[in-house]
Amino acid sequence: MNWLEWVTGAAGFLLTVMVLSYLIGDNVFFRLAASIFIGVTAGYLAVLLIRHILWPFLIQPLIYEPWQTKLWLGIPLLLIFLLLISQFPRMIKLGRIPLAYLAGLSGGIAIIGAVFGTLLPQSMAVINVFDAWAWTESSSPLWREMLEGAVMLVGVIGILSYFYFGRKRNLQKEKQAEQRPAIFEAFSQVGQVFIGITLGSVFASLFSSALLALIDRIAFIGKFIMNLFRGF
Amino acid sequence: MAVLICPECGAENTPGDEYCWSCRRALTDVEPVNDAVQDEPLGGHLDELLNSEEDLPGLLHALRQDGNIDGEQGDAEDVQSGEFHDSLGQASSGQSGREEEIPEWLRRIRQRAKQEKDSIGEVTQKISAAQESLADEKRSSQHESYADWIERLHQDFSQEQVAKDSAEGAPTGKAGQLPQTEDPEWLAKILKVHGKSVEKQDLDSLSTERLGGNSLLQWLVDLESGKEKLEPLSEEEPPAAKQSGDAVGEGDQNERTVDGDTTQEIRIKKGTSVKPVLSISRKEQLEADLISATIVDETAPRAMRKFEKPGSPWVIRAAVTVILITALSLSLFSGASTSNLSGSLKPQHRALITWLEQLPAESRLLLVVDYHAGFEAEMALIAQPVLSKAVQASSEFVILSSTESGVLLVDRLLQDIDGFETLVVSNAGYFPASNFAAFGLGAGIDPSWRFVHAPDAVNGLPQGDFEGILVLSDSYDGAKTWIEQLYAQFSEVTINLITTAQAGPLLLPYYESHQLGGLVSGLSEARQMTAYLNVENSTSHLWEAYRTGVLMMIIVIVLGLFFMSDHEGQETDRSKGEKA
Amino acid sequence: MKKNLSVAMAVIIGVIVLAGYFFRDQLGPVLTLIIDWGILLVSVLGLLGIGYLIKSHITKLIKKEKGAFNSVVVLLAFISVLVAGLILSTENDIFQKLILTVQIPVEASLLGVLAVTLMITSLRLLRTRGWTLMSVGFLVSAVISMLVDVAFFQTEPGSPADEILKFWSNLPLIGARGILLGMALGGLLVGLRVLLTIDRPYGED
Amino acid sequence: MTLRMVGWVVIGLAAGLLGFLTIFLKRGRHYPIRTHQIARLFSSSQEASIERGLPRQIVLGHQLWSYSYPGLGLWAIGALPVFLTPEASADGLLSVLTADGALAIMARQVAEQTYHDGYSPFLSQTCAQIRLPGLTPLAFTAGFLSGITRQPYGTLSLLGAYGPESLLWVDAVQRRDGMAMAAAGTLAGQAALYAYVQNILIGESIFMLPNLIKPGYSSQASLLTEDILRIILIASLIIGTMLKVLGVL
Repeated sequence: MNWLEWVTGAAGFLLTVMVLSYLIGDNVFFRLAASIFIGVTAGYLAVLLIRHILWPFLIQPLIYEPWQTKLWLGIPLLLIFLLLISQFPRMIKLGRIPLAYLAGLSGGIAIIGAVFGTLLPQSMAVINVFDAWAWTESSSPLWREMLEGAVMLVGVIGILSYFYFGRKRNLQKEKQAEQRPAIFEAFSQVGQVFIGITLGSVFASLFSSALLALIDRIAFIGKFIMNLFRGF
Repeated sequence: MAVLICPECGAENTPGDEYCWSCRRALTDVEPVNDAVQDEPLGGHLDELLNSEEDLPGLLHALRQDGNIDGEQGDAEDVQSGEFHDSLGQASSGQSGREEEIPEWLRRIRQRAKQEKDSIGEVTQKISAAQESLADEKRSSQHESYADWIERLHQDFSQEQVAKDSAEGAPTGKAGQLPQTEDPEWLAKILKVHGKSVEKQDLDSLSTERLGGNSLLQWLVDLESGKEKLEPLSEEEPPAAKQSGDAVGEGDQNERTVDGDTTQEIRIKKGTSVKPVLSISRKEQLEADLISATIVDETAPRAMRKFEKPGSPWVIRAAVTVILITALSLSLFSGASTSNLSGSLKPQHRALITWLEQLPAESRLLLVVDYHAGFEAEMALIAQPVLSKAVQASSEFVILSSTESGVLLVDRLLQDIDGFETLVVSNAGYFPASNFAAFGLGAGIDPSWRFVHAPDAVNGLPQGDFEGILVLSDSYDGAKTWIEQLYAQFSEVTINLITTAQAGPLLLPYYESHQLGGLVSGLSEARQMTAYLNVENSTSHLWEAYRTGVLMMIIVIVLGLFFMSDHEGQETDRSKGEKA
Repeated sequence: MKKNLSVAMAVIIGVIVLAGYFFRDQLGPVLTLIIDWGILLVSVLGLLGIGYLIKSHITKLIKKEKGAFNSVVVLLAFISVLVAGLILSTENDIFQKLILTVQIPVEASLLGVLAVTLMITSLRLLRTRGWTLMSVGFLVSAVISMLVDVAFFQTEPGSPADEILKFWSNLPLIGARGILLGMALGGLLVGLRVLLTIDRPYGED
Repeated sequence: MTLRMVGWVVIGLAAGLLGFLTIFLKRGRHYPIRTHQIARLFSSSQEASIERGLPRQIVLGHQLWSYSYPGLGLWAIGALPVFLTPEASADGLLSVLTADGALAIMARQVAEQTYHDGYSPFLSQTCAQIRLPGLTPLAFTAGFLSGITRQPYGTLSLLGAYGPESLLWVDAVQRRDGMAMAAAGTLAGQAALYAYVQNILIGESIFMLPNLIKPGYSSQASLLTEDILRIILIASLIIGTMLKVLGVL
């Protein structure tokens, strides 16, 4: 193990023990490790933004590109200038124009992303489960394909009903103010089960990844201690 | 001395201040208030006391009820009492010689009473004036009798009256005599109440023996301090009494009084209290509500909800931590043998293996790195078998990263694979997932759509033909983003996905809809891949510990079913929530 | 005047993005330009965000608030990595080792702490949620997924057990699809509220 | 009619419905929304925290733009004014946290504007503070856990796109007698918090939150629009599957 590996190994060991000490309780060591991590990550991100985006796509064109290209960068430079001077308390209102640009852009992207990125593809995926031609081609028995399709449709409709916002009309009891109209309330019971199943499955896979990280850290500590003893 | 009174918070500021020292309000539009005290002879205010049309019984009634003086009376007084206050205010704000004895709080109340036109201000101001005058009188001379006082009053009054009449051209009586003026009705009433019946005509021949050497002001103060009792005036029956008959319950009242009837005696049973029905005007009700709203009873139990301590008790937390780490350590370092691998390869695994086996020599692959440093260990376990096969058949890797340390992580990952040295690795740049992916970089934007001379601001997706794309991701969101982006841009190229367990369960449909060539996620699937690719078995020593951890979690969930399922958490909060 | 300018800016940019996706061939270049400028703006905002982080630690240091020592550590780490990164570049080996030596242990350990917290959380599930259809579904699904993950069930291909397991592995997807469809509807409305100036998340009231 | 045309019809229909219903509900009409206990528990906790002078924090998530959850970051910024009431931000103990620079700067503008609506700048200079504990999800977690003091905590409100690491924030808050309220988050974030946080809104229910806390005609209009689009979506799924089975689609 050369000296660089030894140093990085020792640093990793110390940081691992300091962060895992949070399981005992919030302590000074954990805060120290967290501070080092925050500083390093912020510094590295700043380097990435400068080297990979701002330098090649904003500063370099301003220096080396012809004036026509510089002209195209006029508007972004103005927006960036407004953004920077809006950091002074007295000029805060100037920051609204670049942020309005960003909000409009985000709004447009949200609409396009919602409709063309999720709404249509997911709807078509539900409908395509009922592809009779594909059923005949599939290796699984027909009853299972039809069952899967029916369960998919009922499940999706149940979940959409679970999220229904409108309230049940003409309430008898105050408790009913949390209920949906009758038909949506019925379907939402089905939807609840499917939401629970999805969240449970994601919870299990989440635990798997986190568990593997914990096992890796324990293995690393064990290996380092053994190397330490082997070293003397 | 003039002062600036801040209209916002009432604080006094020295003239010339731009802002109030207390609440920083601008004082530019505030007029300085003259706080100067003029010397006035002591007697001056006393004749004004007598002279004012003040209805003293009204004051007494107010003292008794400790409430408001009736609205209509109050208005009548406001005008009159205005000057009255000023004079008293000046007098009570202290003769020049006594300013320092009068406490600060009293001077501030009087100052405020001059500003505030509410009933409380008036009463406060009159009581304090009465007390002040009494104190002055005691200090100035002990032996002066009441008669000398009245005598001096008359002389002052006549001089002033003569001066006023000459100004108005009115007929004046003989010098030194009180012009026949209508004597104040209030004085007659007080004297009657005081048990001394005095005929109106004899008012001038008032003498001290009939008043029994007892001064009016002394009586006023005693009344206020409760030593004197005020007997109700006989002819003025309090209106409330008439109505009380109605207010009393049926059982207690023998005969019901009807308007226009002769008055009937109402026998009231012992112990029944006749509840006086207060006739309160709307304005008074609003003021009373305002006062009760502002004075909040600090001691009342507050409706704040003490949250039940939802965090698990420290003991359970420590127990779970110690047991889990001990179990994992034991299974890691005990060198337990790996159970033989069985179970069938899933279709998506088989497709990935087939793709690796059919990779042409010298192929060019695109590697998309979308995982963070925390998942480095898991990704190494899952991706190593696949990459070791891919490296053998490839000549160039183009790396594109969408997480900060993506490029660093994949360099570290490839260094552990033999044959990596011969590989050409080029870095296609950093694509912050949220920036680029959100723009549908690949989904329908043609890279050629660009104005002439317009500079790039985006790393365009690397061009050229690839034999395959490998996406290494640690979350469902990142994987979904890159699958849809790359499928739109490179629909003819096979896209394979290597993800951590966390991303796995929801990505299967992309394989079934043929957007994905192959998919492997999580340690258990990686073990099966390793076995079939017969790559050096790097997952075995972790597998036992992983199984132990997962089985412990299942046990904990089942324990939670039985021991922790008393669901008072939600009920208590709801019941408390109802109360709050 | 400034208020209408920013409202108008938001509406115009939003409409251009929608039009750019609709009339791709005619407005493609305009769309690309607007997106490029947006990326530059977001990158500058990222740098400003780093500025906020550093400024808060400097303020903590100047005011000598509690935890000022940690702020010193953050500032030292930040400056050293920034200078090293700008001088050595990100491809440098030593620079890469410096970054990964800190990031991997801390992030992996935080995930390890998350694993223990997830285990404690699963103890409290019923106490928090009570016996509802959703919590029962959650529990059953979590237990079965873990058992399948550790190959507890060994099934022969094509056997009924295998078919049931395949059917079961599709169920989480139904829930995900329903949730994503719902969130897409919400996302659509959020975007429209900005374009119709109902919401003005740029500081206008 | 291609899928793209269907998409534009949906966008046009949604825009028209939203515009019309906003005007329709503005004239005093009311669309009854179902209640949820989260609003009552949140406001009682908020009051208790303000009275006891406990810190209150709002997390806006990690991403302004998210491909998988379009509009989630924008929604968090749009919902922020509901939480920044003058009373809540006057004592200087309310702070807004995020890991994204764009979200931070937009939050600052919104906080400054909502604050000036309620208070004159002369009275008090403090409004909600904007802070970035860290710039990646796990760096944000490290910054949050080391930034939280050992004193009792008030209320933590989670909005926007955040991952499963949010479980560590909530655990730290609840150990200090604080109350956490979670809306939104990625699927993994919601799965992690579901078992631990009592006041959680799953999936699309998050869009009810602004109306639950501060009812208004404009939020009711978008909830009504969403319900109408939902019914149309359910109907089209049923019709689509029938046509698919018959081989028409």
